[in-house]
Amino acid sequence: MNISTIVFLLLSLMAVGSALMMIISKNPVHSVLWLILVFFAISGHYILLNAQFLAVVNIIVYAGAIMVLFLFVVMLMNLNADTEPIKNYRMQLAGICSGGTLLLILVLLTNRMDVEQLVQTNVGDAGLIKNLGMSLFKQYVLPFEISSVLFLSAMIGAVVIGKKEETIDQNTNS
Amino acid sequence: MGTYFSFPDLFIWLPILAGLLCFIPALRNHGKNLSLLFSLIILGVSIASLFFTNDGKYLSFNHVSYIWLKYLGANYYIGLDGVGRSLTLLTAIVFPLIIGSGYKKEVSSSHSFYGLLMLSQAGLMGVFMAMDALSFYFFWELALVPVYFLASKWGGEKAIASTFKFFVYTFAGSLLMLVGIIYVYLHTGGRTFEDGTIAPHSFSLSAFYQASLSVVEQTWLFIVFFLAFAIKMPIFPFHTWQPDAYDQSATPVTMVMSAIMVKMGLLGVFRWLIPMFGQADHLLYHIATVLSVIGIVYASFLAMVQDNVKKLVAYSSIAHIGLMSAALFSMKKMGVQGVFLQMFNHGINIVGMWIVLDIIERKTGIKKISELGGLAIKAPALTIFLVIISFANIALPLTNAFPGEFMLLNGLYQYKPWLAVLAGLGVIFSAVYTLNMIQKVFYGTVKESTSEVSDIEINEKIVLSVIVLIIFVAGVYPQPLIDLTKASADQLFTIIK
Amino acid sequence: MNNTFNLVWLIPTLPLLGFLINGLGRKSLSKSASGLIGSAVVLGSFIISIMTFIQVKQGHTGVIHFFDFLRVSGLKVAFSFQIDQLSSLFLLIITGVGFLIHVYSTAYMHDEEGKDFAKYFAYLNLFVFSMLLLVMGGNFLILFVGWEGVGLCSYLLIGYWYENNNYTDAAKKAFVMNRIGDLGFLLALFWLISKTGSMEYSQVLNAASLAKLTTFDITGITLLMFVGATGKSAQIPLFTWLPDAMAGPTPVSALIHAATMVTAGIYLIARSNILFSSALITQQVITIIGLATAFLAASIALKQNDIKKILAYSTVSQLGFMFLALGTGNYVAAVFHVLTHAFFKALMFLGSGSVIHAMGGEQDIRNMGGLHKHMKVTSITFLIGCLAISGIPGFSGFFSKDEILAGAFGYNTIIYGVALFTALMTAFYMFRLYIITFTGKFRGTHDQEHHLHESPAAMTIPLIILAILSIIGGYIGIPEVLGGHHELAHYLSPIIPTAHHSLSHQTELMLMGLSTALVLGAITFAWIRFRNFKAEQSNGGLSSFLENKWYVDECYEWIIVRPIKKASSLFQHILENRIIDGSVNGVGKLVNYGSRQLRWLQSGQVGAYVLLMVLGMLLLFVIQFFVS
Amino acid sequence: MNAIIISAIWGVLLMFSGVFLKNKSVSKYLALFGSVLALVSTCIEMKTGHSFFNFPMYEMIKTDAFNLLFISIIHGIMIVYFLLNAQEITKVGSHVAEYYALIFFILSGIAIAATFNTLLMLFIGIEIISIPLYILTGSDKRNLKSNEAALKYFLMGAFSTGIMLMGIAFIYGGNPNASFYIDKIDMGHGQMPVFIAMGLVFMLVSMSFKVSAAPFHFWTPDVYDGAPTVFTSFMSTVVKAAGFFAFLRLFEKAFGSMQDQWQNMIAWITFATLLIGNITAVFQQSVKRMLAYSSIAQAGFMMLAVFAMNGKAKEGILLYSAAYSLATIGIFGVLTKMEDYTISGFNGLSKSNPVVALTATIFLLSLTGVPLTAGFQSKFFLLISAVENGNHIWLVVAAVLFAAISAYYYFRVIQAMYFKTAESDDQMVMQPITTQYTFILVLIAILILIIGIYPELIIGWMYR
Amino acid sequence: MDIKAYITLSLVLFTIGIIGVLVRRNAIIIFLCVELMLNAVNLLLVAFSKMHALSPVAKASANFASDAQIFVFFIMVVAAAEVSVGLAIIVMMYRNVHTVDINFLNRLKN
Repeated sequence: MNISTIVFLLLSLMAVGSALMMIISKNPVHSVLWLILVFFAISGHYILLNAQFLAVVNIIVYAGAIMVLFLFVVMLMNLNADTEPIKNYRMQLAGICSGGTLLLILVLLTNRMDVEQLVQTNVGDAGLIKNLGMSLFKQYVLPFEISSVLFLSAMIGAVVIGKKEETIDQNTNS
Repeated sequence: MGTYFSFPDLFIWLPILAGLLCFIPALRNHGKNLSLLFSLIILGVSIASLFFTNDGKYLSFNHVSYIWLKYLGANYYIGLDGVGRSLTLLTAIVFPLIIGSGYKKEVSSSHSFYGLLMLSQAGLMGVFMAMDALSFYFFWELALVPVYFLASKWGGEKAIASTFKFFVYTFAGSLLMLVGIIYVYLHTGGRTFEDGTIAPHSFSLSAFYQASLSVVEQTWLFIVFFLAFAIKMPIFPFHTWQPDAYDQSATPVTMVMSAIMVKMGLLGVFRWLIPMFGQADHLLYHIATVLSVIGIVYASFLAMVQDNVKKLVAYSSIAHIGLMSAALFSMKKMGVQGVFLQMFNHGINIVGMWIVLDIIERKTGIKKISELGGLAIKAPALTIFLVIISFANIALPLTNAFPGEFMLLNGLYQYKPWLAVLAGLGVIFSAVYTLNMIQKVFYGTVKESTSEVSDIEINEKIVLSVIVLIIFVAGVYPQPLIDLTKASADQLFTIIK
Repeated sequence: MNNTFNLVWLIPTLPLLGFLINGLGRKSLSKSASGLIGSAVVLGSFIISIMTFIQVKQGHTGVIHFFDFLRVSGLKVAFSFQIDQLSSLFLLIITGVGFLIHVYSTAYMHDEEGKDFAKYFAYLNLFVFSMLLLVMGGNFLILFVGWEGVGLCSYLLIGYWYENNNYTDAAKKAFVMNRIGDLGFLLALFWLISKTGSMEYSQVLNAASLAKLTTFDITGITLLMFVGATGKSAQIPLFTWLPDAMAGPTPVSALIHAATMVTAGIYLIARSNILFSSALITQQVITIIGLATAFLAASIALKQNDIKKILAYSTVSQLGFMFLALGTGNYVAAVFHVLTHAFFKALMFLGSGSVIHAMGGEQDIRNMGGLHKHMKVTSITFLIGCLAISGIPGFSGFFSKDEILAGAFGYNTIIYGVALFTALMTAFYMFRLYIITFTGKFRGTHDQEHHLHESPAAMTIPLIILAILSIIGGYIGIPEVLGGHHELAHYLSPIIPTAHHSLSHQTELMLMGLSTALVLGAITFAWIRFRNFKAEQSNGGLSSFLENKWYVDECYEWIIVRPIKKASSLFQHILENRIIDGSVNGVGKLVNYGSRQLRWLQSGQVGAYVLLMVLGMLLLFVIQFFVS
Repeated sequence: MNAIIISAIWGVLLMFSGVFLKNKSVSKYLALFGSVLALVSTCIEMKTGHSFFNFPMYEMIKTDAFNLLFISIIHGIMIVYFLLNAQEITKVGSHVAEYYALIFFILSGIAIAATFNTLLMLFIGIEIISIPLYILTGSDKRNLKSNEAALKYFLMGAFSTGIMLMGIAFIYGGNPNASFYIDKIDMGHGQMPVFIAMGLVFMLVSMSFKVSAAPFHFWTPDVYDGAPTVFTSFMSTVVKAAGFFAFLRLFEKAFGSMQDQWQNMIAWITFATLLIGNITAVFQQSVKRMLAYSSIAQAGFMMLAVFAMNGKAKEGILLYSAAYSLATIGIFGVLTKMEDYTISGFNGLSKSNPVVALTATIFLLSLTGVPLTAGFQSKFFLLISAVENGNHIWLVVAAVLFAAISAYYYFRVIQAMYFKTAESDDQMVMQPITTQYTFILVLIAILILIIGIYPELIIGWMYR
Repeated sequence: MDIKAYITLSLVLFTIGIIGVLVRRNAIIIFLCVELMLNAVNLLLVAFSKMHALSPVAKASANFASDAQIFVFFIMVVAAAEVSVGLAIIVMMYRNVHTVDINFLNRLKN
């Protein structure tokens, strides 16, 4: 029971707990905030695994940019707590049951792998920016370039979808 | 000369050409004449082909083979053997009769009607001549499609439904057969083409005959192929599409179906099924035979209670086909040769039957036996033709059907006497319902339904006379037809040895 | 083939020619022309038949081969004629009697309009053609061709007046019943082929081929052949068509249903006697059936009032006698009786025809009477016929019938007794017919009475000829007892080995005396009974039972026809529509139903979709990891 | 490689064309030219064996005759697609150039998905295909159905992306080579490591989702129904074909030699897809929705290729892509011009537009798989491959029986066109169409027939 | 640390994400849950990379274990793009129907 184990447990607790809070909290704004908490926890894990670059990126990109974007949208729609007036219990029950079964099965399967495989924590240079940068711009240059196409299309998409259009007509069948 | 043209080519391309010509807008109004002209030319060709039957000398006239899908091992291979000749002859004879009998009748958008008719002829010819499994399957389906459109568009009020039933039923059967073909194909040996390409397997008929299949595999494949052919023929209990389809379709289409299309099934059985699966469990052959015989009796029973004259003929046709398939599956040489003979004669007779019924329906607008009567007074010539044709239909001696039926029953007897007895019951019943029909429709006093019926037109007279002529000639001297198909029978029995 | 027979092909061809001319030219030909043609062709073949007969008598026989009808996988069937004693004899009967009847018909059918008249003669010629084919054929298949051909012609001629539904019904009945018999015949042929591999008489009907056959085979084949014969020759159980067949014109009845076609069965069995004599069981069956038929028909004939019906039943009865003879191995007697019966029964039918002609279509004898004074020739010839059939010594019937009876006696006394009794009944009902019809006073309507007249010469001359024949016809077969030496038997001996004569001459003479005496008794009884006949209603159960022909038709209706009809409609409605077609359509319905149900999976709710996806994923995990 | 870069560049080009050129028709011709260029360059690459652009890519993608042939087929189809649908695309909304740009981005994504050699490239490729598709689906913004379809598609798509990533993670974890290269995953024969097996299931789920195989097909009918018809015809043909190609490539290269351990799942998925697709299509009244279900049914047939995974399967998937895409684009091309999208809306089409009716009949026959049409050949090849594979023959029998059922709903349209008559003569069955539109339809029909008669025109290239 | 711990953790997070997708009807929340799933995957990938870093093949190349982390990086990239598009779509929807409740997406069914 060394220190890293304790840290791991704490972070895991935090991640799972806030994840749960995210899906059960009524107010979307709260959900977003809880999710950000989850991200912090995960970043903590990254640091524990000595993947500093990802930890940083996770905070900046995810918790920073993306989640803020979410918050903006939620605010802009000023969705408040009672956006889901009627609850469908059967649906929720079914969801929870099937999700639980899935988790059960997956964990069972994971334990089928009998050999003990350890994870390198605190040490190791795999996650250092230097190495990542090296391989990103040498080996992974093609996907790096290609992902620009992805962003372009996303951008166009945002334009095409986002620009306000005039009147809606309910019934055209194309 | 054979390098420039060959009979199989002509049999395929002339009808297609005619069919396409009919669709040319400039020629729209001449569809009838065009198709009649071409069908007569084709008849001439097929008669000519009878003089070049010696494959040893005229191989290039009678067999055409092009490389088609060389990586798959499929050739476009059509050829004429004995049975092929007799069936192409039948097709070539029947189509002019069909077109001629309806010559005076006006058809809506006739160009497409006759165009499709000729296209269907091409498909049928192909089925009878195909010597390569893939070509066979192609033509098998291509014969079906035009007939589907013909039957649905120019049919009775329930035509669309009944024809679609017919289509889906046969389509399912043939798709099953396709699986069977593929299975056999994957068990054939390799094949080297003229240009040196080597295909892993081969679709050629001979390769299919030599496919290495275990007894169990053969048994399963037998079932698959049998289903396809049984639906096409049709054999009891796969026959239920037929009466409605015959009843609902326009008579020319019905003629094509009943005179020629049903022969596709029989041909499939003896050119593909039996030679390939000779080692299949013989219980299957027995079951097939028994089913056919049951079909004879069953259909005769049903024919006796039909009030719709077209359905009556449909059921009687089921009975006849049943007899043929029974003789085929019982695999006695006499019976098989009888089948070859009878396939031709049945085609002629049933066409005659339909022509007469069509005339009646046209003149009175009635298909119900109970509402007709006394036609003999109004239309004596028609009556005489019908009486001759229907007696040919019940195989009276000196008509064409007799030698065939004699051989069929004889073959069946050699297989199992009690089956011959059952089939014989069918013979008796056929007399009963045929005579019933004659009596109710033609004899008796004139009813108001038939009061202003006139006798038949000249074109119908010609057509029917031709049929009657064939009936008697083939009845008194059937030997040429038998000799024509003898080789095929011998070949069949050498293969399954 | 020796060139003495180079005209034989004309024998059947001429009638065929007549058929074609009359058939095709029926619109254009005048009545007299078609009648002339019709009769002339038959006369022609009659003449050639006589020539042939003479040659055969000189001992020339042979098989004339034209072409191979079928040549397929081991079986070779020639289209050939066999000219020998038996066939030439039948040729004479058919063409001779046929010719007379043609001539008779020209007058009898005179009221028909032109094209029907021509049609009639066309049919008649066609019949003669097929009958000739039947007897001349060199093998069983050609025989079968003719066999079915005559069936067709009888169908056409019975239904000649096709507007009357009962007539066409009768025609249908005749054809179908024949067909049933034919099936038996066909099966016999198949059996024969499968064992001997041939159908030629020359190859099948000899000791060599017999050796190939086991007793079982022979019994089976002969029995099946006999089934065919019962159909054609109107024996139990297939006899009921013959009385109905009287719907046809009277000359047709005379030709087809008395003289020629119905004897085809006898011809068949006589032709293949070598088979039958070695099948004891079959012979017994034939004996019983023949006797039963004879008795049954005779008993029915006692109470009939339709003149033609009576004759019809008597025909059935006489045919029964012939089969009795065949059964007792007495083939010559059978053939002999065929010959004589052809004469006197044709005579009587034609006579009845002229009566009906005179009575303007009236057929019920209760409305006749005293016709003798109006139509002498008919009456006298008819009387001769009656005498002949009842077997009065000196008339043809006597010799043949006596021979049969003698044979029966030699075979079994009881059978003889029954046969004798039947013979008495025959005499009784024939004279009942004669007395009621020709003696006494007229019972018909008034205009019928003064319309009465003797028939024209074209009808009377055949009557006279036939009358003469039915007197002298018997003298070709005088038994040794009466000092003759059975010409016929000798003539036929190459085909039919002469029956062994077990009886001593005394017994034979005694039998003759007995039968003659009894017959005379029967006749006198009839005279007393019907001398002054009144049309009285039937009395008592038995007579009504007989009037209704033992209810045989009704039985068939109930046992065979009804069940078949029931079964057919049952098949149609239950099996066909519900089960087979139902299951086919059921698939379609199932697809439609399934489609309607599966649509609800597509609920439109993203949540539901994702849930189903997750469930699917679970399922896949289970399949992959937990299903071995 | 050529195709990837050219279509990416062309996407950018078109994007700017929308900004600078106001004439909408220009972008159409640009697009046409672009796909022609891509096609030609790909063919050249196929011939010469190396592309114009060569910079170190560390085998992130790998090209061979097979996938280059596939890409050129795709671009060939795109030419036809642009020819037929340019006019319709302009009708969808105001951002015509952007639509074209997105289509070209998708094409470059397709090229990536067809040539990927690492799971990373697969992931990126699929995302490049998916994200623009979400947009195209929602591009008809005035139409609520379109919006709804877009949102549904997006949510479920994102979900399936998560699944796929989980699969990739597990595969990576279970892979002793610790590599994303698909050819380094295949262990050869022997028991699969459990992580790889779990990852395989996840991948199977997500790929099945992309190719709309049951039970992961639920988005398909709604999205195809809601999206603008032109884009439906695009995503139901080319995109789906690409999905299958990626599916086949992944499972062949990564798990091919362990096929016997996961074939059961494929068999069941195939069966379920055939069942649901065919059966549900029977009852549809709207032709568009019927075609959506029929595309599921066709997917079921294409699954046979993944099931069999042998030489004939490759040829089959090529033929199927060509045949199915051509026929579907054609029938959608007819559909876009119809006044009424229900089946009864086709009544009497043979009277008013005989030629169009004829072509539509050929398309439908091809979809049914009647001989002489390309549809038959493709089904035929896939059946051969499935039978050759040898396992689960029952699946093949089921497949052909369902093919027979498919005749049921395709022929309803044919019956409507030929054997039924419009309610009233004055009522328009079809919008007026230009002659060249008809001409292009005829062209497609002829193409279908040619492929149907001589399929080695296409697959012959694999033997060069 | 044992890898199983990490696997379990990320699986738990992943499943929570799935359950969220199943039980919530607010489109934005569902989207958040998807993001959670992605992050679970990221965590797992990093864990695996560190696991492989211990494996013998790791000696083969220097930046060996970084593959997975680069992959994570790309996942983030893609996620960002996805978010921009997704939010745009949601906003468009909201403009038209003034709700983000997916149960109102039921024009397309059957």
